[in-house]
Amino acid sequence: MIQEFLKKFRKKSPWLLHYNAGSCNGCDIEILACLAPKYDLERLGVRNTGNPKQSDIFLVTGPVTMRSRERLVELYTQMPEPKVVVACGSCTCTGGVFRGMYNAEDGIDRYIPVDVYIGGCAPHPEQIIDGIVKALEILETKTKEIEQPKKLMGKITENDGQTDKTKMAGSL
Amino acid sequence: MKTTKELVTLHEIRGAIEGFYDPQIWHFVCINGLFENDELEIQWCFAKIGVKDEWKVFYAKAPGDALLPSLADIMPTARMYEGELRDLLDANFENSVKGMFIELDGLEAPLRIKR
Amino acid sequence: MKKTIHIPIGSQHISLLEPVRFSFECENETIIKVEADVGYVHRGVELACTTKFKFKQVGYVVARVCGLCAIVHSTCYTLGIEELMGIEVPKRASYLRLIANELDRIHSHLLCLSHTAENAGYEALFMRIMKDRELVMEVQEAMTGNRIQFDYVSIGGVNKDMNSELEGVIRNKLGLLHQKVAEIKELFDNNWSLSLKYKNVGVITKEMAYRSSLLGPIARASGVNFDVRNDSDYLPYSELGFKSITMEGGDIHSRNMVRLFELFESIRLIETALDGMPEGEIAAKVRGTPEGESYMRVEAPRGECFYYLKASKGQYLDRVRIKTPTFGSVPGMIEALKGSNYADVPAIIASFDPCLSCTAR
Amino acid sequence: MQELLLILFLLPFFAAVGVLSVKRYAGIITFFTATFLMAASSLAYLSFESSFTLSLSYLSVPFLVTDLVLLGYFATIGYTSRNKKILFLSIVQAAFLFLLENFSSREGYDIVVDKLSLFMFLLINIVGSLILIYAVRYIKDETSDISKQAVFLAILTAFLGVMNLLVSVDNIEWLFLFFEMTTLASFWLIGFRDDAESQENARIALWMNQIGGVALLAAALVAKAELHTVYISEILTHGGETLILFTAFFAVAALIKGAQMPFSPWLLGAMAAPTPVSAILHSSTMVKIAPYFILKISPALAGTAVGGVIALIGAISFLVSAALALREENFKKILAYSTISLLGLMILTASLGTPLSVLACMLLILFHGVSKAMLFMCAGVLEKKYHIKSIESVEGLINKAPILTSLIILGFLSISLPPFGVFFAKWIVYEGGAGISGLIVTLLLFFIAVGSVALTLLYFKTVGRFVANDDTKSSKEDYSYLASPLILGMFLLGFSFFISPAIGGFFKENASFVVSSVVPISGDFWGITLPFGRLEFWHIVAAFLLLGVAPLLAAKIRLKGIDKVKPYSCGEKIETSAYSFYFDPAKNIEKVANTVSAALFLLIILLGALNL
Amino acid sequence: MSWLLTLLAPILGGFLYGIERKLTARMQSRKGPPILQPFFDLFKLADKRPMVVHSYHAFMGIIHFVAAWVALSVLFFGGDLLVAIFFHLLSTSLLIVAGYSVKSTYSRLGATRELIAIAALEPILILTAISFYLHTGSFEVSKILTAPTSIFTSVLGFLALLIALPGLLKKSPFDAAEAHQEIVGGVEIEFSGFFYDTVYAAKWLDMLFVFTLVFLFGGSSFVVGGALAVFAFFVVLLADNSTARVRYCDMVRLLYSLAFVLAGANIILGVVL
Amino acid sequence: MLKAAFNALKNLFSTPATIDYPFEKSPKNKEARGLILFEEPKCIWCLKCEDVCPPGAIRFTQDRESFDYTYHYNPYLCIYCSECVRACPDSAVALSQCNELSPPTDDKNMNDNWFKIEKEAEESKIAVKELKKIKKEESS
Ligand code: SF4
Ligand code: SF4
Ligand code: SF4
Ligand code: SF4
Ligand code: SF4
Ligand code: SF4
Ligand code: SF4
Ligand code: SF4
Repeated sequence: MIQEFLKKFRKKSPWLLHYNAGSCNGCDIEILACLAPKYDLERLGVRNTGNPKQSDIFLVTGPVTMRSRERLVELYTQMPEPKVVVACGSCTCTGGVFRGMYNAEDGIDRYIPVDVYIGGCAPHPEQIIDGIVKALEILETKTKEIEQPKKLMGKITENDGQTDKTKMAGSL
Repeated sequence: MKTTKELVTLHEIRGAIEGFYDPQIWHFVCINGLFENDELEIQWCFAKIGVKDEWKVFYAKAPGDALLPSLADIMPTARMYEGELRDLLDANFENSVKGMFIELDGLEAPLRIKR
Repeated sequence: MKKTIHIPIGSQHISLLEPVRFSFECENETIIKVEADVGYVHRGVELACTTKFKFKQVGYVVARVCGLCAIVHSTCYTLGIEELMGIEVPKRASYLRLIANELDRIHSHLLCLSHTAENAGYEALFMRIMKDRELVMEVQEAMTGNRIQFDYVSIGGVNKDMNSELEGVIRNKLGLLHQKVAEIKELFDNNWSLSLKYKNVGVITKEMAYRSSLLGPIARASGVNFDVRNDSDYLPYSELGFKSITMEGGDIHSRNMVRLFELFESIRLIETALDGMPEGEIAAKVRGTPEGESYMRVEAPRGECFYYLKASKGQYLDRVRIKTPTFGSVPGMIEALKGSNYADVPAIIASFDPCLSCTAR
Repeated sequence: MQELLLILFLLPFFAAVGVLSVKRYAGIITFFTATFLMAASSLAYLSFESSFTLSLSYLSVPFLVTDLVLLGYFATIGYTSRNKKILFLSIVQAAFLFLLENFSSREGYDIVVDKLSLFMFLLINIVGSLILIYAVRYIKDETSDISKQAVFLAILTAFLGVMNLLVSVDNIEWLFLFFEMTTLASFWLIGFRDDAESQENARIALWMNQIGGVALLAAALVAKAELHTVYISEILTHGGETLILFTAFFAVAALIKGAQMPFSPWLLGAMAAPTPVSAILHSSTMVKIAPYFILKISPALAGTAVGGVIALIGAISFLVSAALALREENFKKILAYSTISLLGLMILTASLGTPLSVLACMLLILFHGVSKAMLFMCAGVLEKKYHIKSIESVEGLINKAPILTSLIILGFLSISLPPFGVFFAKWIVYEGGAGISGLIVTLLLFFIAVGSVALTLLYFKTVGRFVANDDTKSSKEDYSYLASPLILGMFLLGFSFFISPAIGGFFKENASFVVSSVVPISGDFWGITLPFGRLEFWHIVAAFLLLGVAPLLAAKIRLKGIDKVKPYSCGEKIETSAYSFYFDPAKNIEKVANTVSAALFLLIILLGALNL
Repeated sequence: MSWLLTLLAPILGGFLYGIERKLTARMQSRKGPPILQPFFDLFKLADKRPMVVHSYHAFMGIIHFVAAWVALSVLFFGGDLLVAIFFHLLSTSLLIVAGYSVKSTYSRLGATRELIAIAALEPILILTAISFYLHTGSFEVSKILTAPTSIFTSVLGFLALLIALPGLLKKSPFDAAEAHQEIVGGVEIEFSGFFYDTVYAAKWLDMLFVFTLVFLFGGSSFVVGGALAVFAFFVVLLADNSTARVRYCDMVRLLYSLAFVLAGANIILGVVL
Repeated sequence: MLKAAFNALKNLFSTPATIDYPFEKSPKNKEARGLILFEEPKCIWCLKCEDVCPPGAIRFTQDRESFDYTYHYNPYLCIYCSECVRACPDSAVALSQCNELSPPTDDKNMNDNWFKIEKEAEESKIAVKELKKIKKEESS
């Protein structure tokens, strides 16, 4: 009973987590534009929280570069269910123009299950809003079962040596 | 467009650029690298500030595994390009480490690949 | 043995739109050590441009190096190729390219300003600038068919022509924008809380700017008069009487001011270009294949964008080397962050207007 | 009653001799002495009917001899360590003593045990004895030399006797002797570890306290010269000319013992001593001489300029030491600063001299003593069991030692927030202070308001380090040390629950005695009523549940069936670390505060001489 | 009445928060979320899969909420103002303890900043309480509410509170403790689902608490009190929409040099006059 | 600062700039570069569009018996650069671009299917070539 009651509100208060997994940041700008006065996503209850633990919609852009893989999966697993993943932009859906490049991985659905794909190279803010509205419908049907990321396709080493490779820029 | 290209050897390069480079007059654009015929060509590109299209390019040729001098002490930004070329072209600059762009388990020296 | 606080920012962080990772060692909140990792967005564009795509396609691919100044990349690449192929671009096309480039600068600068405001905790100003930015986005959409990623430039010319109706729209909206930018400038100038956040924060001195080969608005805010639009004739800037803008402060405030004044300059450039728009073709015929080497520079919103092209008469190029503005300013950014307060970090980072997607390619 | 007092006065000394002669049973003897003392003091309080007085004039000469021996000893120390200050001050004191003998005096009661003494007995003997018991265990880990252990325990035990006598004597010459004996104890114990640093610190403590001795002698001199009496109660009831100068000197002695700025270095240096010493001497008992002295003279101080200046000195110390502590990372140093700070508050409240502020002062004396003793004992456990001295290293301790950590947290909460005694003291001061109009009181209120938050900042910053949970698996906690701190912790919790009847009964009674009028406060089980405000019982219960019970519960409860996740780290799989903040208030604030306070010290004497 | 107000406090607070979000949006010329949005958020969060960093942290969040409620109820039941302020302090310190207890830099930075904010704000609150006493003769809310309005005699005190309000409500320019762009919400960051609910709702209660304090300036005249509260509400919103976030050190400096001095002057005036 | 506050007040009492998008449609942009439309009857199967498309969003598979081409288009791969439209010979004009933007989809197999089509496009053409060669040899 209470469950049913609470379920109704999922749709009304979707909080966003945005992650750029290697996009050209065109899509990211359009997401910003969606939050801005003209499209004002907040009227749908959307808040850009920047915190996976308090988010419902995982809005990803970019084709997933080799270095973004772990971060993508890590953020995904830190989000509590029910959650939906929205792939925003052509390169996020399928790799777009980066399809087949050696350091890009042809779309985020290689790593995590995607619920909504938004096409367009730089999708129009209206397309993004449409995608989020569609995601909300899917959100309502989700359960609280833990959703696992897909099997990792690329090799991920335990310690990806983040420390030493960044030193070079840092020690400048 | 005035592009002056000057061939230097690996030993001369430091002296040549030290003598030439005045950051107030020349803008250090970047270090460029090519891999052709199993040989590395490294270009240090400069453009004059306030003058239309005047370029100065020092270039040196070296075997693929040569140790290349680092000029990061003269031009701090060179460090970035050296790191980048180390990753993409496997150009072995002094003091540069791998991993700036490409994961250690990723593709080695992609720019040496010929289509 | 007092210990430091280790603060990570990124790769995912609300104040960053793009994945980049900084890691700060702080005493209280004063930064004593900075490390940066800029390689998250590396996709391998340079290789793909010589192996996967033919030279005619590359223009669209390099545009996806970055969404913010996509047009700059395609312009720079196209100019390089045209030099290699010896194509004479019609004057009208040059003018149209200039307009597109300047529109792009306007939207990019506005975005940077709004982002700097948001990262300084001034949400209302962010909203306000984003609202006004929609004006230029609409112009871009009307002119090129897309809000971002114009795909407007093609080898030999441009893809879409301009008509009088469109011209009216542009003049109208830019006139409105001019007025709004003037208001915004006043806000940046006179707000007490913003001056606390911006003045004398993240300072880059003139010497530092020269030494670190800084470029674009950052260098100009430190008093270095370096602007590719001055130093090259890639587009008819000198015909339109372009004047570059410099400031002396070197802090966040000066950078914002440089950007704001450049907005006025860009609006003026576009209006003059519209006034003196030559008639004629918008594209030249393209024949043959490129050969040789070219060094080409274009002033992107963030500074100099450089392309080196090498070709030997094939459908595929031999080498495409992209040097992007942000890549060159990372060392300067690290210098500016050192010794500053962590509370200022997001604003400092935003004031550099970093674009990691082109940095890593 | 007499028998009980006899126990309180003499047992510690006999026990000390016993400990020294039968070193093997030192621990057991100390333990039993401690239990006896606790029982005796409680019984003494309960069986109190009227003031107990005793004249022991025949002891005057032996006491004088002891005085001289003591001063001779100090002088030798000064001579051998080439410390001119110590030497000089010893000579000055001796000179004053001789001067003192030149004046005749009337006969009277040398020992007067009144309500205030009994109140202090409770603190000294209960808290002190618990520390003694703790010390028995502690000293075994400190040194393996049995005779050194015995000496340590003997000094501590004897010290309790000295303290008991000190709060009972009415003869100021004798008071001087006991005052100097506490100084001696301090000197010995700070130097106990025998390294260069502790020796140096011990000497600093010595000469600073000697200045206090000089001031006390000066007070005696004034009294004897003008009023021909050495009995404090007589001096205070006398009124008239010399009284103010006497109180001025007396207060200076108190302020120095209470380590008020600029004399705070001696207490900070005292942290070189073994922890039980810090607990017993430098937080809970010995330094309480300061507010005790001021309380004694507070009726005379109320409304005088001297009283105002003393309060100001207290206020400056309260604020500045709390602020200075923010830059420290050494746990004991933090505690020391906070002690100085709260002593400042006690002196402030005592010297205001209004009924409510005196009550607040007594609340502070008791609860601060209990809380600080507990905290210091915990610091000792940290040092000995976990080898932790800095608050930077305590991360994850809450897993390894939940009880210990809870006690430490409780300790800090109990000196800042409701429903604990210190909070009530502050509340009463605010409400009481607001009731008195007067610019100086208003100024003091500002100091209190800012100083309290500085302390809160300090405490929560420190607590923050202790709750830091790094999710390490815990092993069984070692309880061997924890008996005494646990008892004190229980006491704190228990007492806070019954605080309102306690304030309405126990504290009101004692404070009324001190100010010799009825304190306008009433407290019963349903709340505390002040003239301008009221605290309901349910507030106390709520605070008790929220602060006393819930955090402990939280430390124990494990939510079942809920997934655990790692903290957010920007999507990276990196270890981050965040240590504490350190605020270095403007560099010269310490200097300025020291100078200002020193000037105020001189002002006290000056005003005293001018009789204002 | 007191019971009713106390029981309804979270609902009232939620409404207040909803209105505030709507007005903020409108001030930024956006349409903004519906007024009931805070409740939607609340229910949505309750429906998430629960997860915690560790139990202690989650539990402290809940206690923080309870403490905030208790602080509010002390006010509503006409209790002692100082006691209410101390309960407010208590509830915040519980959150701070929670913030420190997780091994997360942002959370700990947030906790520290929150502490510093308290250090700047608490004295002002206490001085405000004292000024209430000076002008009404009691610390008890029930008595203050029957005394004549004190706004005219303690304008300076009201101004001081007004300056401190953004800090209490974590609004620009004094929102360093929560700074989304810097520390992603600070102490709130590690809470999720139902446990975040408690922290989220505690914010509403805080808001109600603060505006009730403002209301007290009206004394027996509820109209004046209400008007003052509405005025303060708007001032805070306008400040939020026209300033950037200042550094925490600047915040402390500003609060001490402006609000504290004003509050102090108010009291000195009260004593002298 | 006061100006900003004043502006905020002004905004409060003027209509917001927001367009209530999914509930009320905004005017269509004529110029928008939207979905690529394909008119099969007009196509002369020159495959120029496939060749020129940067990401490969247009793919033709060939039937291994009838050798007929089938057109495949993936709007979630397309970057809307309209190169294909420009490449389509003037004699055919089988491709055009409309201003309808692609709608979101929740087809979980979209990407996987496209991988299959890509593979099939390559393999079928090679297979057809082989078949044709064999046929040629047979006929000659
Ligand atoms: S879909 Fe296009 S615009 Fe979006 S990130 Fe990818 S390349 Fe950039
Ligand atoms: S639409 Fe695509 S290219 Fe444009 S900004 Fe968005 S992601 Fe980038
Ligand atoms: S800094 Fe500017 S370009 Fe970079 S992500 Fe932010 S808004 Fe985009
Ligand atoms: S700097 Fe590079 S990535 Fe950034 S907007 Fe310009 S071209 Fe694009
Ligand atoms: S709008 Fe406010 S709450 Fe949201 S991210 Fe920005 S600063 Fe944080
Ligand atoms: S500038 Fe301010 S925030 Fe930074 S260290 Fe100094 S006091 Fe702290
Ligand atoms: S518009 Fe561009 S990407 Fe899309 S199908 Fe045509 S050529 Fe390919
Ligand atoms: S270019 Fe035109 S005619 Fe040729 S295959 Fe493509 S759609 Fe058909």
